[in-house]
Amino acid sequence: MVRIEFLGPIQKEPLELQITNLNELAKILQDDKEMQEWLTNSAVAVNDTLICSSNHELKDGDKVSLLPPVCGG
Amino acid sequence: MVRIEFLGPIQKEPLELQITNLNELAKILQDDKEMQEWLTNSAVAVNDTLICSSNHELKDGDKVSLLPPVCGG
Amino acid sequence: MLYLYDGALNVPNILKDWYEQEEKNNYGAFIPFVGTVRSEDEIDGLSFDLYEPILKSWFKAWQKKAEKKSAIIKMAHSRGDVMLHESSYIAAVFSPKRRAALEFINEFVEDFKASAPIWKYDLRNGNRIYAIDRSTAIKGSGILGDKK
Amino acid sequence: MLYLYDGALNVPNILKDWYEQEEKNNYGAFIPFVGTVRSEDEIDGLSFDLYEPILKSWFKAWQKKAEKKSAIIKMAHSRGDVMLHESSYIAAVFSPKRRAALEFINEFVEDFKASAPIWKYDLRNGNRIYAIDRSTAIKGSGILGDKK
Repeated sequence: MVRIEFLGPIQKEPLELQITNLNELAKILQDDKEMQEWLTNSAVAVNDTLICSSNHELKDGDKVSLLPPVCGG
Repeated sequence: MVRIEFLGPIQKEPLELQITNLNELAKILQDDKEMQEWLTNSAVAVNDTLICSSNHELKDGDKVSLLPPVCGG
Repeated sequence: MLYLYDGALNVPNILKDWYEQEEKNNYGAFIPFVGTVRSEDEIDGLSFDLYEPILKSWFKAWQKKAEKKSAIIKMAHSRGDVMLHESSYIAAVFSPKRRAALEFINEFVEDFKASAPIWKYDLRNGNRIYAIDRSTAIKGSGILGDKK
Repeated sequence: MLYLYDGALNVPNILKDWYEQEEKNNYGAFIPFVGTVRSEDEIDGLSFDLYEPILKSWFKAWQKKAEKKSAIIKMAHSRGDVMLHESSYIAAVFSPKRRAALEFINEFVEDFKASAPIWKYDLRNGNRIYAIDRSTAIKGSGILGDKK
């Protein structure tokens, strides 16, 4: 299982999914109307490292985090 | 009379001179061997305002200051 | 070092501590940047969420950059609510040289704004409203978006 | 405001005073630059001469520039001797906005180094030696030099 966490202002409970790469996650989340805008403006981290390609492979126990636009300071 | 002051590291007592512009001051100071390097690298203020031309006129009571290279901080 | 606090920062104390930690270490320049909550758009204050694991690795990468220039960086940030005229952020560089210090604090603060995983909310009439208009998508965002 | 002190600056106190003077005045960014005497070339410390009339008018011109950007500046500097690891200089900007503050402190400190009528001496074995190699001729210097 892969755990999906939604950070900051994304008001969504974590998911546990049986997926093997980020493209599969993209398809699942794109079906959720409330997620569509977050998907276009959020960055993705796997095990707390930012990832820049949706082809990234996932394995059992991985944690995927969605990071919406930031504004520290 | 015009008073000439030498600031910071220029080790020279103030002068009182009967002059009417900075060119006259330049000629007098150029005769002083110890002043020659200071003349090439010092800025000049008249009554505490920096001046950029040696044609600047002087009148009785004016104060001329020589400011050698600076390094604050 | 990275310091996270609940609520507003005690700016004089933090600056004193940091100065005293480094004053004998032969840094010629110390430049803190202090961010304070401004009264604008009728907010009562701001509130912050942080994601610590990525914040810490982001900061660690900057510590390494600083080390290469013989400099060090320190940062303090608030979690939760910070009211008007209170401070939520301090970043500081200590460097042997002035020029390098000025450049470094500039780059550090700009990247902080663009990349540090911190989310800002306006506090307004008891509500906590995500400040999306002032927020910046992290580089590489959108890889899960619809490609059609 | 311009503050001149005999000997080293008490950096924590000055930063605390300045912060508290302005904390309710709605400046989003406060950036001090602190200059500390480094141990190098076996000096025992530094010493400073200031020429106050022109220092004050130079500072006043920068206050006006700051005002045009809705910012304010403060500066503290030592007169006389400042020993190793003591601080001799603080410049600070308070500005509504981050970007303007970072640019302003940069320009201000660079012009300070090039123009402020302050002379620096190395203290070495009881001697006070003018630091001519690190000094900068003020813009417009040399008008009394030999034109031949």
